Amino acid sequence: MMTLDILYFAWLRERVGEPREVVETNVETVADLVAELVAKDERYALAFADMSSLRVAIDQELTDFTASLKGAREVAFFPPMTGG
Amino acid sequence: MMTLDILYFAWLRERVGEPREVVETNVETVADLVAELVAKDERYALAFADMSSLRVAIDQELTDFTASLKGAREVAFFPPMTGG
Amino acid sequence: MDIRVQEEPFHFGTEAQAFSDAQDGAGAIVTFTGLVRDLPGTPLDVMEIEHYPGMTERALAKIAQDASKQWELSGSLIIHRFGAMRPGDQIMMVATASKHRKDAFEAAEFLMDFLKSRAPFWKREITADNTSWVESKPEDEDALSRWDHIQ
Amino acid sequence: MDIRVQEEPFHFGTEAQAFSDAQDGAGAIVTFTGLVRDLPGTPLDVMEIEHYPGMTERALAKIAQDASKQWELSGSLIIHRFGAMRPGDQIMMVATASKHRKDAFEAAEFLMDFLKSRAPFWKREITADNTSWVESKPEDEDALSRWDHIQ
Repeated sequence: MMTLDILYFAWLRERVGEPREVVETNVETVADLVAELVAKDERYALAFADMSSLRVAIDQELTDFTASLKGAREVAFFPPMTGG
Repeated sequence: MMTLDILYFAWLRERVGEPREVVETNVETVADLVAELVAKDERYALAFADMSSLRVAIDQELTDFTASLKGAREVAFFPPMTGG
Repeated sequence: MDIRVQEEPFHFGTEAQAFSDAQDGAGAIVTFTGLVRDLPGTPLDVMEIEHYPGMTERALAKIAQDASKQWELSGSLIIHRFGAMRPGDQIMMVATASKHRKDAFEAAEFLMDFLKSRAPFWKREITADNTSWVESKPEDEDALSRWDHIQ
Repeated sequence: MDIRVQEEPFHFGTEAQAFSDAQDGAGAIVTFTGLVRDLPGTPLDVMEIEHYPGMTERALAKIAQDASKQWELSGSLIIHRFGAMRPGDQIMMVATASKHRKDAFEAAEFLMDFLKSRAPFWKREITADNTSWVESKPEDEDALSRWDHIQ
């Protein structure tokens, strides 16, 4: 089992209802983690309904949903960025 | 006969030896005017030796050596610009 | 390379002049500044920018490093605000300095293109009757492909 | 459209801020500043710029008008000095403002490309042992062809 800090930003944070949580999990990839969250509660199902419009970062580096969580400590989910 | 103000800039001004002069002429084009100047004095021959590296403006609008002088009041000769 | 992520306003003119003064041997300086625009229709009360502290600084430093590898820059600056702003306020600025104008221009455009869709900022527009997250534009993602050859 | 041809120095930061403050509804502001660079080898004492009074103002106004036709600009500024300058001094600046960053960037690059080789300025470099006119670069003429489609 590993302990992950999970962060949510922008409208994803609003749908999940909290900016940050700690989960214990033994899944292998980001996609597995999303599936586990979605199975847990309706809020996540709503938040992750359209994964094509979401981005993910592991330990503050952008990656994709097929990425392995091995060694990860912080996983962040968010919509496409709108800086500048 | 027409009266033209002729202006010279940068190294062309230095070779001709003056920034401005007034000439009376009845030539038709810029190229004819250059030929008339070159025939007049060695200084002009030196200044206009390489016409491919020169620019000309009639009444403060860039043009080329084939341009007609009809209606012209001011003709300026200079090397390629180096602004910015 | 100077990267600042901050809530407080910055003074564009002062920053632009300080950046220019700090350059030694540069012949060309380009700046870009992004301002909060009002909305068509209902006036915008507040533009609020959320960001991901920690990742933001890392992402901006990476973008600036990538620019320094590709172009001959004597300096670069990125300032980006978060929090609440009003129409006309300055959101962010970048500045680049180089011997050559082409390098300064290209590097500034590169910084902007990547900062738009690779730095973790999210804008929200708040009017009297609505609050909505700004959606990313397909053309912002498309703009990145212009730089494919240097990735 | 604000065009200034002047002998006296200008303050880049002050001009950049004033330009930004004067914009209404713009989301993007780009500035370019050209500085006198020192020479490799013998230090440059003075860079002297000669111009063609009258034609200079007309040529710059034409370039700025062409930019306004092509891009959606809420404002544009050109300041260009003539006379004697020293290394590090500001020679000139342009600024453009638009709703969109692409327009502001492209218009500023267009202004610079045309100003370089279509406005009647000539630079001369004076060192302790030499005085020479700066030669135009083939790449400056080449840069214009990028804009052929909008002429």
